[in-house]
Amino acid sequence: MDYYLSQAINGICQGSIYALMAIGYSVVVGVVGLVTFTHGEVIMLGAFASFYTFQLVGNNLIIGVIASFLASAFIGVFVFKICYERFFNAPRHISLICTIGTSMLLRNLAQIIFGPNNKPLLEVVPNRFFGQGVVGLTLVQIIVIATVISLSFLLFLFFNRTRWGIMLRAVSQDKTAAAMMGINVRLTSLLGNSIGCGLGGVAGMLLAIYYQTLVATMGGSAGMKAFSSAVLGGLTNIPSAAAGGLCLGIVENLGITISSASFRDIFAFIFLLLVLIVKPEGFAKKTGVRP
Amino acid sequence: MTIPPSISALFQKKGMRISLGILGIALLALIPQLNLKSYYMGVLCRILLYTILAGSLNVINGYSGQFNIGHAGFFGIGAYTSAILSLQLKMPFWIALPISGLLAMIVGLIVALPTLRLKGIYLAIVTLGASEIIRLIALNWMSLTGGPNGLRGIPAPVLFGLKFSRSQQYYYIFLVLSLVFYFMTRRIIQSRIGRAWISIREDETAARSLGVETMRFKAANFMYGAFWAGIAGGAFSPYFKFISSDMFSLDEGFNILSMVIIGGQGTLAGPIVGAIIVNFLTEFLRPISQYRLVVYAILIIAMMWLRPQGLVGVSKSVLAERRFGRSRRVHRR
Amino acid sequence: MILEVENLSVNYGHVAALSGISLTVDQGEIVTLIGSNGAGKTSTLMAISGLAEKAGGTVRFKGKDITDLQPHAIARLGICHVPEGRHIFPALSVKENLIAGTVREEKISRQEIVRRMDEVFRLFPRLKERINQGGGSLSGGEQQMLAIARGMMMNPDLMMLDEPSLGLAPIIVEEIFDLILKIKKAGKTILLIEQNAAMALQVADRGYVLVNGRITQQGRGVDLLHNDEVRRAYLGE
Amino acid sequence: MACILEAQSICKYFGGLKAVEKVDMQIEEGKIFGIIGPNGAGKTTFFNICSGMYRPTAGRILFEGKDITGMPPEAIARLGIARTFQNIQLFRYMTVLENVKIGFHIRTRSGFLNALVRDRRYREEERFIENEARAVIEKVGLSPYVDTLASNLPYGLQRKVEIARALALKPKMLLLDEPVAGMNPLETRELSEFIIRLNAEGYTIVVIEHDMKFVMNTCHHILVLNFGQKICEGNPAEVRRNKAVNEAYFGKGLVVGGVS
Amino acid sequence: AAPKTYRIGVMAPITGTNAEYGKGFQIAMKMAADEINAKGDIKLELIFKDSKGDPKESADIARQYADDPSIMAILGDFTSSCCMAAAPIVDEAGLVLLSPTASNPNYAGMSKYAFSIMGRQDGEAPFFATYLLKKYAGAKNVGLIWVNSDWGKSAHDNFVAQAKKEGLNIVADVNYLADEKDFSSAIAKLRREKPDHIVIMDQGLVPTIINQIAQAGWTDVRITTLGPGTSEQILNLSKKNAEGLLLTTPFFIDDNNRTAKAWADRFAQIAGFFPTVHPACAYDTVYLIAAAIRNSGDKVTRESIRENLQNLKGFVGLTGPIQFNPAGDIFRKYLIVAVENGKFVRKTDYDYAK
Ligand SMILES: Nc1ncnc2c1ncn2[C@@H]1O[C@H](COP(=O)(O)OP(=O)(O)OP(=O)(O)O)[C@@H](O)[C@H]1O
Ligand SMILES: Nc1ncnc2c1ncn2[C@@H]1O[C@H](COP(=O)(O)OP(=O)(O)OP(=O)(O)O)[C@@H](O)[C@H]1O
Ligand SMILES: [Mg+2]
Ligand SMILES: [Mg+2]
Repeated sequence: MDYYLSQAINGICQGSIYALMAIGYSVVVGVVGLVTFTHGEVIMLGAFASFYTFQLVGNNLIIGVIASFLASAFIGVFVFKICYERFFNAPRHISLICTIGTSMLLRNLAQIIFGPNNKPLLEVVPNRFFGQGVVGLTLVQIIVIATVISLSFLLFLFFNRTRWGIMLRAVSQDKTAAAMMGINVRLTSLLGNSIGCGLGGVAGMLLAIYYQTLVATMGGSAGMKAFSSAVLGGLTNIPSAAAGGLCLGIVENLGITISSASFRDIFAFIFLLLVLIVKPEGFAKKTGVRP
Repeated sequence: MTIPPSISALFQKKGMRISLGILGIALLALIPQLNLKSYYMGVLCRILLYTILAGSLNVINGYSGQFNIGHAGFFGIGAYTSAILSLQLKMPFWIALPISGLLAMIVGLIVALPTLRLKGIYLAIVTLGASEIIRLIALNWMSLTGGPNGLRGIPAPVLFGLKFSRSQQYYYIFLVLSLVFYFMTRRIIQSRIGRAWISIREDETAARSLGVETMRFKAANFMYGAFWAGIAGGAFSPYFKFISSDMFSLDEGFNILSMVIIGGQGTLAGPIVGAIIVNFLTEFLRPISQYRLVVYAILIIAMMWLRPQGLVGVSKSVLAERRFGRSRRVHRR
Repeated sequence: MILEVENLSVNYGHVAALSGISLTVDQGEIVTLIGSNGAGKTSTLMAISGLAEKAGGTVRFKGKDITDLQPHAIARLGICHVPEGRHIFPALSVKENLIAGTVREEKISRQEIVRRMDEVFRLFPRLKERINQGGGSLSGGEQQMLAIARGMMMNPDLMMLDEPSLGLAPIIVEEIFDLILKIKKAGKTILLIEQNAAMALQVADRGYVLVNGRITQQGRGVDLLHNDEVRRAYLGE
Repeated sequence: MACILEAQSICKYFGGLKAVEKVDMQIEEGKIFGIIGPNGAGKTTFFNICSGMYRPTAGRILFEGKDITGMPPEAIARLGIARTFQNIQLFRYMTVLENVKIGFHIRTRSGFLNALVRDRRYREEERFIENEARAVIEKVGLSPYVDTLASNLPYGLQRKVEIARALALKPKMLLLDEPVAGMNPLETRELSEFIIRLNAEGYTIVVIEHDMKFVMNTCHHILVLNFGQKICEGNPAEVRRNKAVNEAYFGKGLVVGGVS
Repeated sequence: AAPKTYRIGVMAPITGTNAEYGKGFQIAMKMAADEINAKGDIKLELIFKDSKGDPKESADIARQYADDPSIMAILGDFTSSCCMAAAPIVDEAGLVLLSPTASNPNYAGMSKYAFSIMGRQDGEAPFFATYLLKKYAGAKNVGLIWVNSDWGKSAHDNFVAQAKKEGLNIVADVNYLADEKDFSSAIAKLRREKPDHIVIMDQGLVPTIINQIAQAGWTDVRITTLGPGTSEQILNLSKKNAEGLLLTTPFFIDDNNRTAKAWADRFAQIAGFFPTVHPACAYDTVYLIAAAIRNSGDKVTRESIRENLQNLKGFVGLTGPIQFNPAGDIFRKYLIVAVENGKFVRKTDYDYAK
């Protein structure tokens, strides 16, 4: 029994990491209205920003958060200029290819600049263990889970209860109409994209702290998990995306429990497929569509 | 890229078109007689291979407007099928090849059936997942696929005692296959079936209201694309003689996708141009070693900036605004 | 004069949609543009609100040159454009769509938003019933109501309405025209496009007739209404 | 006269919203049938049910006596019901001719093999499509625009392309959703005449419209919906006299104005 | 007379996920070539081409080298799949392909021109089972966690076969894919079966797994690893979590082994990170080719290089003695090493197995 409980906890912890990455992803898609393949690299750069910050000023979590947020938000501006701004009125596959290109660009530049090897990120958060025997959580895990819950709650309020949030969502749905309402479309979506990327950066930092290591190529699988989780959540709905990440983590770990870790992604994708067959647009309730 | 009217007029005459086509094919067939180095022949073979891969992806993404980004999976199915058939059952290549295509087609159907209701990015992620699942199965099914060790020693095709082993010889197999692909696809695109695919791309609701069985045609479209990816894979493994699951990764899928889009989605010539350009870039940039992918990425982005419609002019509809927010109801009135 | 348009031209590729039209709208006036399909009415509004590229000419609003301003900057000056094709935010609820109409004013109190919303709901009770429904799932006419309502939420000085009665039931159309008169009474200005030229000319102070991107006639609403040529061409008589 | 389409207490709910509630109706073959009602009354939803876009929450739809409830749109189109959309849904980046050609999909059947070898059937069918498509275009008066991109056409002509495309199916019944919205009175009158002409050729036609002048002049029989329910049915004169309809729909009668 | 120059083609993943190793190849091989050229009897010119870790590209590069008559031999590639894609081509062209790291047991046998010096796992894994676990550590119940790659698979299979012979009790056996990040589930699975020793079979991910075992608060188990050798990465990335780790290695850099230590320091200076076993092998391949060229005498041909490589005797490289078996692989000798006080400490000698 303890064993299954501990596996469930493992699933929840990993799911929270996915959720964290998916939140930023959802913000980006929800504001820009275009799908991105650069989010993994944004996450990776956030991790590196915090890594160098910790080296410079010591292991200060708050400063790390600020640094990774700012660095990734800045990258967000870059991504916006390259991949989105020009292509708002173009079919979406064009900006999609641009994001694939940008991801390749950032990953390889990072590899050249930061070096291709793994870097350690140890003891930023003390390895304290709460619980008994196999059933329990470490401090990092608690921090991650708390961040996910509070972020999805706050962002949900922000996007659904404030005029700013409505503005950001409006921009992604109809840029012409948004302009007619007096919304500065470029600036707003730039800002929204940067916020989403900044959140991705923070996720990157926590990811690196959680696994105690970072490397320039970590973005690939991170981005894919963020993407899958966000799709599960209907892409633009933040709490649903977080739930999507959580489910994915739990399903994967359950799958590993009954078979082998090599099958992790098989379980993930089959679960995704099953959900999409039943609900073609993910968990989120879809609004505003009719034939 | 604009063709002078006098030349394009030449192409309009049917007789002229046919004779130019025959001339072109003859020239292509003569290339191996130039005694090019096997390296150049290797690059040519690769370009021809990708012509089929990009072309078949284009049938799916460019003509029916579905969004497949996991084409590498079908490629892998074909490659493993022909490898396994020829290694374990000693089946001749010429029988194994069509079976590779058919199997990829069946898998295409299995992927397509439950996902026909999905659109856009939701379909994309399912194809991506399917591609990964296929790769992971190849990686884990030790007894059949050799697991992580891959399959080696795949025998070269033999026809009337002639062995197609070196790239100079294998070139002809790839050439014939890509020509067959091109002409078949051309005819189908111009037919009632092609029209139905295009109508689905343009407006699925309207197509249904006109009696187009969108589910059937989308499935058929997916299967057709998968079939040719399988054929490409089936021809690939005896050429390469060794295959392993990491050859059919997601990056390979993205690679094929970028050929289609760089060349120009929704045109027959686009994927050909895309395959040439991308493979050429890969080779051309190799000397700058660690900066290679940086420059490659910049070039891809630059191409999207300068010619978002792809290098070959695209039918306008592919450029139609089809944004994520799908605001069908708020079109012009 | 609240709006002055001088020599405005608009091209789409090689097609000239507008070739040098000039018109003026006075404070507190209702002005209507009439013309057959493709005459360039919509293009005029799009050019004024900065959504269509101008090939030439100038536009002044309250004396300020707005020719080269961005669309959002123009909207912020107090021009509201209720567009052809509605342009509802499909995944925002009715309420959110309405709130989106207020974002041009940075400092607006919650009470004021509620007050305007009540006003709008009095006019279109239908929308109140649908308040939490996604904009995109409304019926055609409901969407049209929402587009107008959202425009009203902007509380603009100049309201440009592009075929506001499109797809609306007769009883609602009447209310729209009542509304137009009411807005005018409140001292606001309206630039109106209507297919139903008879109705439009009845409420309008002045009207312009557009043919192939050129203004061919102008005058008081009632005068145009009784003009034989106009009657033949646009009233179907 | 034979009844071509019959609705038996059709209901359609969206969550708690009753968009269509227990509607019964019978459409007679060879008539022009009008559906009117306030905005959001459920008219388009009813069309969507008839054409298979929606599955009704309850009730049955019979077409020529055959139960077509819940059939997919493409199957219903095959049976002979064609429709146009309230929001024009053309293949916007195809020419008028290409648009209409797709309308012939169900009247032809060549498949992969025919296309590959271009056999006789294929060639004959292609010729048939080409000729017929041009004939249909001619009939709606779009001949000058065969090779124009649909999205470049003025609005009124786009409506006609949609009608032409629907006619290509050679349907037994034609559903038109607000065909004259956005047209001026002159164009409205032309379209009305065109519809009457089509009807004379034997098409059964159902129209939804808010333009009363058009409805009263064109339709033989009118059904009025409000809040998803049928409130009145009858010929134009009867409907105009009905008090409930006047209150819910016509208002003071300003707009109905010059009905003649 | 001036020394003759020989051109050697190198293919390595200089970009892509394996760039870390490609870069290590580049640096180590260049170091070796510079040393040889400084001696002056022969001159080697290395040509580097990036394969990105993509077998299709490796094949093209091999073809390019094969076409160029001035290329005498090929060094590389990093992964087995890349090498195996190139093997048929070098076989046809009669050109040596010497891989520092290809560990797929099938690779070297694909052609008489294909060589590898990684040391096959049918050598190390049985040694590990018998000497490290059984004899040295006295293990009874072992848990296995291994990477599902060609290398990991063959290490695992060879290990399991030997462990059965030795009567070791394998209580848990889990594998994962090379890009895995989160091992918590796999660790929980191992932990449930209460092994006294766990064997991690991987190269790059060993530190991550060690850290996650520590993070799970699992302390009553001895960790051993097969694969990474005395990689500094383990000490850097795992710090005190690595204390007590046991492993086998064919070569060992400590203060007693001056040349190796000096080499590692020099490498770290250039690369910015400490070498693993892979660059050390890459370094040795250059010396191997040089030796084969020297042994060819006056007439150096592609074929003579192959023959002299195959028959090379008494060669001792950085990574220990190297001699090819008929297939073109080598059998190596191994040491047992432990981590104590943040350092690798040699626990046994090469002749321990005797
Ligand atoms: N995006 C466009 N691209 C090309 N031509 C266009 C475009 N938009 C409008 N046009 C053309 O410009 C001309 C003017 O169009 P506009 O929409 O302004 O007319 P309108 O008077 O509003 O007509 P309607 O009654 O249909 O609304 C028409 O000929 C139209 O076909
Ligand atoms: N998919 C949907 N989800 C939720 N509500 C819907 C959906 N489709 C329609 N409705 C609602 O059902 C009601 C009927 O809509 P319908 O489109 O049938 O109206 P209509 O009679 O055609 O009106 P109009 O004259 O304005 O076009 C409307 O109130 C609409 O908001
Ligand atoms: Mg207009
Ligand atoms: Mg309607």
